[in-house]
Amino acid sequence: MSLFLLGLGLIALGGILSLIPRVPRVLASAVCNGLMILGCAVGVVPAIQVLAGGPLPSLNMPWSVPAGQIELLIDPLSALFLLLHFIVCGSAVMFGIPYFSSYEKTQSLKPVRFFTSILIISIALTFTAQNTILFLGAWELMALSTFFLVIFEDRQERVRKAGFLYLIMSHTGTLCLFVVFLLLGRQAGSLGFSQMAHNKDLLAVGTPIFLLALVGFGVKAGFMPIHFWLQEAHPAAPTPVSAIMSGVVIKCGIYGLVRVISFFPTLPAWWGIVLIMIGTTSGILGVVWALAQHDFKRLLAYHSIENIGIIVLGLGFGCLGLSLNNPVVAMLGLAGGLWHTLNHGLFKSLLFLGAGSIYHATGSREIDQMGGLWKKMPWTGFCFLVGSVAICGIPPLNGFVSEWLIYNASFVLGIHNSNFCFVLGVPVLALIGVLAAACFTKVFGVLFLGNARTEAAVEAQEGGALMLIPMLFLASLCFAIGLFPGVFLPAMSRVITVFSSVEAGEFHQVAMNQAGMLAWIGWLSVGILAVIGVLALVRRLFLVGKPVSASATWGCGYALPSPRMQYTASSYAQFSTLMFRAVLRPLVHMKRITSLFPAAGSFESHSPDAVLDRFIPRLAAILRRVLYRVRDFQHGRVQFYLAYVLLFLILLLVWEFHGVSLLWKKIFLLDAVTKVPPP
Amino acid sequence: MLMRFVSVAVALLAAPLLPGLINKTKSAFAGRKGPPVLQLYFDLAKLLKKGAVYSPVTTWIFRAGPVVSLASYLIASLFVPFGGDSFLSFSGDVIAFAYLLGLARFFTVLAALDTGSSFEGMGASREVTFSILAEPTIFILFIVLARISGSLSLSHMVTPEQVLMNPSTVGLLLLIVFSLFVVCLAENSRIPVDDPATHLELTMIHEVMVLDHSGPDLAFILYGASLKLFLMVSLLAHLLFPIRAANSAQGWLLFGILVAIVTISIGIVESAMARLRMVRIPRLLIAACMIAIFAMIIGLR
Amino acid sequence: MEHVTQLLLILVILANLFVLGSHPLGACIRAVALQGIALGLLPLFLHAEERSVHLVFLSIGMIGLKGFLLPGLLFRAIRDAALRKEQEPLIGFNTALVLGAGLIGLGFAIAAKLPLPPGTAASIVVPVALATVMMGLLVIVTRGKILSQALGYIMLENGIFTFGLILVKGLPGLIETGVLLDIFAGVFIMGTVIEHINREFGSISAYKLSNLKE
Amino acid sequence: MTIWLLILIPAILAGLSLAIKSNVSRPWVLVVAAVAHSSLVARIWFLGSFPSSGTYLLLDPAGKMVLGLISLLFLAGSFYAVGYLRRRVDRPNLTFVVSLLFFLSAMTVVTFSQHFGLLWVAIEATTLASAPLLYFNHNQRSLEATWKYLLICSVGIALALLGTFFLAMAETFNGPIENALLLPAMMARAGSMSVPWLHAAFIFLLVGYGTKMGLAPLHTWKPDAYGEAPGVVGFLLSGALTSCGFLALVRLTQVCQAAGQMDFARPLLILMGLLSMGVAAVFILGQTDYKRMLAYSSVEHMGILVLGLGMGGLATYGTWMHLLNNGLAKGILFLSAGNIHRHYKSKSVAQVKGVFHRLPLSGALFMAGFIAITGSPPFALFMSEFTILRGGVADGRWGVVAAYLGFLAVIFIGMARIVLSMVLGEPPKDETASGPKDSFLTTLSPCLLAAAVLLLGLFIPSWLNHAIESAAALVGGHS
Repeated sequence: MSLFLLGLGLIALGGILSLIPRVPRVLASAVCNGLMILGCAVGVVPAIQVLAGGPLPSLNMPWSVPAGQIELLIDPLSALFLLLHFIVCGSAVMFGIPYFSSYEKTQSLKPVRFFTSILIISIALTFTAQNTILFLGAWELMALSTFFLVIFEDRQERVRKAGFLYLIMSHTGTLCLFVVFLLLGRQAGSLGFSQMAHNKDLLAVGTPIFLLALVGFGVKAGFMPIHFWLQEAHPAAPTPVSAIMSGVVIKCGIYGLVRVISFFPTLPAWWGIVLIMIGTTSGILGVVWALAQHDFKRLLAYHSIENIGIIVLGLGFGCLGLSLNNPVVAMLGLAGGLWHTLNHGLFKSLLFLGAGSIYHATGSREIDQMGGLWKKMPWTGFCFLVGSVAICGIPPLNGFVSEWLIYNASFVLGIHNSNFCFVLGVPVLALIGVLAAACFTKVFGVLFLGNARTEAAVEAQEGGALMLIPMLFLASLCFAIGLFPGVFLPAMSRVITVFSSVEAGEFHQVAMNQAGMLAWIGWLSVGILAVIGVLALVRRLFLVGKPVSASATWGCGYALPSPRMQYTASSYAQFSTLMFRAVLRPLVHMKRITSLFPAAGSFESHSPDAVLDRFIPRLAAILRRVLYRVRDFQHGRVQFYLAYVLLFLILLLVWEFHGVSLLWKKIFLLDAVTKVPPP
Repeated sequence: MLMRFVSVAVALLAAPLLPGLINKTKSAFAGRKGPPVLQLYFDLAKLLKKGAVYSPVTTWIFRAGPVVSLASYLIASLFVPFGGDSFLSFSGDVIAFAYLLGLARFFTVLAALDTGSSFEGMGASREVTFSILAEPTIFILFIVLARISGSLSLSHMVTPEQVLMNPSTVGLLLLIVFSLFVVCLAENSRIPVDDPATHLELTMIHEVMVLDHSGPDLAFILYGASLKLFLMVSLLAHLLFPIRAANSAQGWLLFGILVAIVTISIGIVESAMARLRMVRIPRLLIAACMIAIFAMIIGLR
Repeated sequence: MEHVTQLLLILVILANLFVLGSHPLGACIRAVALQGIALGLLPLFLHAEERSVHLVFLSIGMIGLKGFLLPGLLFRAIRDAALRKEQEPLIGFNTALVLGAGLIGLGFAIAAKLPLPPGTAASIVVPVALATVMMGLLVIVTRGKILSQALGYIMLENGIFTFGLILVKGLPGLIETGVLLDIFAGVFIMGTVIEHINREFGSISAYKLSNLKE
Repeated sequence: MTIWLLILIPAILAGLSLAIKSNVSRPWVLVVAAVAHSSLVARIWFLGSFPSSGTYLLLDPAGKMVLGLISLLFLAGSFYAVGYLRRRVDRPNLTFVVSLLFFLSAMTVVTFSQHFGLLWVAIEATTLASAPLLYFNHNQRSLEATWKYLLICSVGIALALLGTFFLAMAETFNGPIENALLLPAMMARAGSMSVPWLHAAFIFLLVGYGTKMGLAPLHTWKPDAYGEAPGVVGFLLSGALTSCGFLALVRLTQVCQAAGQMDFARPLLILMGLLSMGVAAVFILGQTDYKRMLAYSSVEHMGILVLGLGMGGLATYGTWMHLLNNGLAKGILFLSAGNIHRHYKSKSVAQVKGVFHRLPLSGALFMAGFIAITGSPPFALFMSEFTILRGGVADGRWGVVAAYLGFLAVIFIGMARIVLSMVLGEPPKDETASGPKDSFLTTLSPCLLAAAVLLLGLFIPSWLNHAIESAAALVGGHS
């Protein structure tokens, strides 16, 4: 525990030092960021120790607030998330050093450093807190510090809107969590997590807890259809922050959901099915919307929704496995879902950092304005390629490992059960995977390949070592997990034992069996790399001594192609999005060519978010009309105000003296209800 | 163990025969003599001897495309049973098989985009669009097969011997074979989805993506394509007569005959049908997908 | 004595109804002055059995204040503002009368549920007090002139005082402080404000005072 | 002795300030009074004593809480008032200073009074003392606000008087008694009080003091008064004066509890609390004037207070915490809003943009105040609102819990929209046309208040917890 606290202390010190006025820029940046990176490096050690099977560090101190207790514990589940957290945050902070320096002339970086350190600390506390008050405090602090980071460029309308959306959605979600934890606490008789775990009384109010947890944590995680802050806030934030948000912050939602589910000693089967449904919706719709985007950060944000869908799908299978008492499925689903959480955190933050690198170099986020960046930024290109392959779940990278587990969970369920839902995972994952591949070939192809489409893309260059080191670090982790998955499986099986409904011995056995299988996946990935290497060598040998010449790309006879004639992101995806136009409902602005000697034509398409841009405005319009009516009650005339006093007085008198009170009590459910007895 | 190596080696060597066989069939229907069955071997040999031409627009990715895709097909062939058991087999290898094909597609598409040519971009766009429909279909078929065979290993799944004991599932198998056949046509760029023979870039999918490749790169691509066709035809062949044979002479004989049947059927379809309009192709694939779902519903019952 | 009490209380109610139903401001002020005098006489009859000096002083003070001083001030105010009639009531006088009658009924209905301590002289004190309070409020609510509202406020106070009279014995001092302070608040502070309003807005119509709203 | 000092010091200093001719130096009298008052109060707090002066004036745990709060807020407000009045030396501030001091005096009496009649007189006095404060700006709008405040509060206080009479009636029902209307005596013989009269008294006092506290639907004066008054006045009204109203309701609840009539009182308090929160929610949503928004926020928090008072048990404990926290947090908001108003010369949300960039400190404070007042951690209001919620859940009042959270969510959304659109964005170009920037005196108090709210959210000292617990215990609360 002391290492963990030391890490947090270093990070906090970095944040506090950042507030000192009038420090030379370079010094402030080096000291504050250095301390934060060091803190992350120190903090990751206990997480690794726990995952490797070490003793669980804990801290328990009295805290003089009502029902509060400073109770921290790094159990394997916490450790998994902490591992991801410190890796991603450390990388993002390092990346941020050169990234933010370009803003230094126009605005102060003090708030960024301060709130980054608060964010890192609050997330770490969220993952380790074992007391409701501490958890909720850390949770909300995380939301607030993220908010302050999102509004970094608050002079832009778009950023303000995103910040507002994020803040209100996050807070509303938190209010749901209040009830979740209070219900848990009411049944368990304590607000400490340790008393909630394994508690049989919880099942009596399981349904409201589960549903409210879905909403409360789902908002943060970005479940469809309550995802709609996500694709606004992630692009609006500065890129290192987006990396943390996509890599870790939305994972807090997953962590919370898993934590709450882990308290229950038995799980109803419908929970798993609901999770599978949510996973399916978020996964497919997330990637479909991603496909239609041409702002690469927005696109990545939609991909986060997709991957959250995959994670939830895995968790859904896991829960189903637990409730059907099928340890194989439970193991596969839970391990797959949680592992995908880790994997997604790694490759998505890698992709965001890559995107930030491009934004830093070109000042634009339009995919269609790029092209040919590989030649200018080969290292960024390589890292982005690794991230792209990984996010599509293609071997030999880490995305494949976790998706493989989830596929297997669905397959195994499908072999033994006849429920349609149970096998849903397989085609859904296939569809998501192939759509993601379509999307990332588009992104990578249009960004890095072909010819540069604009001047900015021509002049792009790498952002320096501090940007590349974190990206290469994350990329190497993606490779490491992809190539040696068997090494990580024991850690995953430890994570799963956190669930109250899991019996450790049985699961360990299953996990060991799966480890054998995963070793094959590892060998497969190694094999792919080896065969590629051999074939590359063979190709090289064939070309030895042969003429290798350069000639322009074959233009099918057209002699004067320009970079603008290349396929753009929009045209590349047009054919595929056409298939989903029923849900996407893209807005197309087009000047058709009608005459023989045409004027300049144009084409533009946007796919507005179904919830944010279509549903919410309608709801808001209705609300505004109603409110307008109600607000007439405060119309300025004092006589009316006094009339309210008179009427209210009469109402109360009549209530009291003519027996209406009982009726009112019934209507407003004012009466206390005693504790629900255990079944 | 040795037999398994031999088995894979035989398959790898035999793969380029298939396009020749298809072409022979088509020529027979057209009343022509047609190119020799071994034509692809000659082509490959010639291409490997040549140098290469690269566009200055292209990068490393363009060169990596053929290598990576061929590598994936090679690895994928380890999971497929030919005359007997597959080289490798573990529970869940079926997912790896499908994703290896995905890896190949990913890099082929990137290599096409690397040229900066709008035609190749168009081909790439079509390729991924059709795969959006084909890929879930394959996985749905895998579910049914997993359910019938009770296994998650490809070599057991495509030889569900249980079917032979239970005549009522024969119809189910037919649905699967039909659906997989359509997907096979689409994945391997055959008529009616794509026409490998045409030279109108606007109508092509796979061929247009490799327009700029030359020399050994093109050889890798052509060989890879034939290998992919061979792998899928092998799966179909096993499904036609699902019996698990050891790596024996009878096994290989049976396998050879079945592969020939499937290959010739492809040739017949190519001869009998015209290429579909581009906008109609999704409909064909959706039909295959619906059949697969139908099979799944029956299979899950 | 019971009869006199009843009579005085009925006078109070009638004064209320008169104010609700008529528009010349002068007449209304006179009605309220009459009401004040009636109230001032009440303690003498309500606690007829003990004629203490305290009660007499209270009575004289009340009559002086409510019957003469306050009406006098109000008369001066309407003279200064050159007002004669309530011209802009929120609801018509007939409706106001009907509502007033309803409030009397309500007062009685509520009072019926409130037991009177044994030995209380006049049984209708409580309903009359409640009705007067509510009718005073009704006047404030329905009238457009700030002066009429001040008048309504005095009626409200009268209602409270009516009830307070029951307690005069039990709680010496409280009634006096309360009512006097309230009168001070209600009339003198409000009077100052009215003067300001008159200066600022050039009128003492309450309708002018509705700029602050949503 | 202490009691009389506390009451008389402000009054005497008010007299002294008449002698000071300078508009610049006169406001420092406020600081002197505040420091003297608060040091006396601090002495009471730390000695743990409960001074008394006769039976009418006596400090009990509830009064001690409110007294501490009032004194603290007045101290914070006095420094700000000096800074504020320095900017407005053009206006004579004699009435303002004198009224403010009498206001303090009257509020002090409220906290000590153990007699319902005296309580009523003191609360009436607070109304009278605060009316001139609202009229400080001497324009049509402030006049209108003052008029509405006076009229509505006077009617309310008149009803409270009638309620007090009813209470006396309930007590003396069985014949004349000694010490009528004296709280301890009344509680001792509460069992023999006349129940119908007690109920009637409760209703009238609830309406009367509820008006003073600003509970819906009796809150209608609040947005106008807070909207037009100077920031510091709004702050003292919303933090201190409303606490006095709350204390009056606490006294009433004490009696009801002693008489065993909580079953009757509870639903009324709860409904009134929820109604206030609901009305605040509706009017905050789509509000265009940020000072009025603060007024509705005050309505909301008064609602939370009576809600918690009504629920009893844990919720009441949370309520007492909330009383303190709300007062402090309101200070941050009102005082920084006052600075913003001075600088931008507009109360319209549409006119105020980019406060973060123009007035970084006030902007940060306003934002912090918003986060605090909406009950987000790490600020103390989270602890108190959460404790109230915990009480509701513990008792299984699901309807109340749902409504409470729903209103909190709507209010958060409404306030977030307004606050964010103010603090963020591009500030108006012409900086010269704007008013004064932040100064030391005008930001010191809100900064300290913010620090206090933050610290209380992280750590509640045991002596404070003890004080809260004993105050809550008076009305059936426990932690």
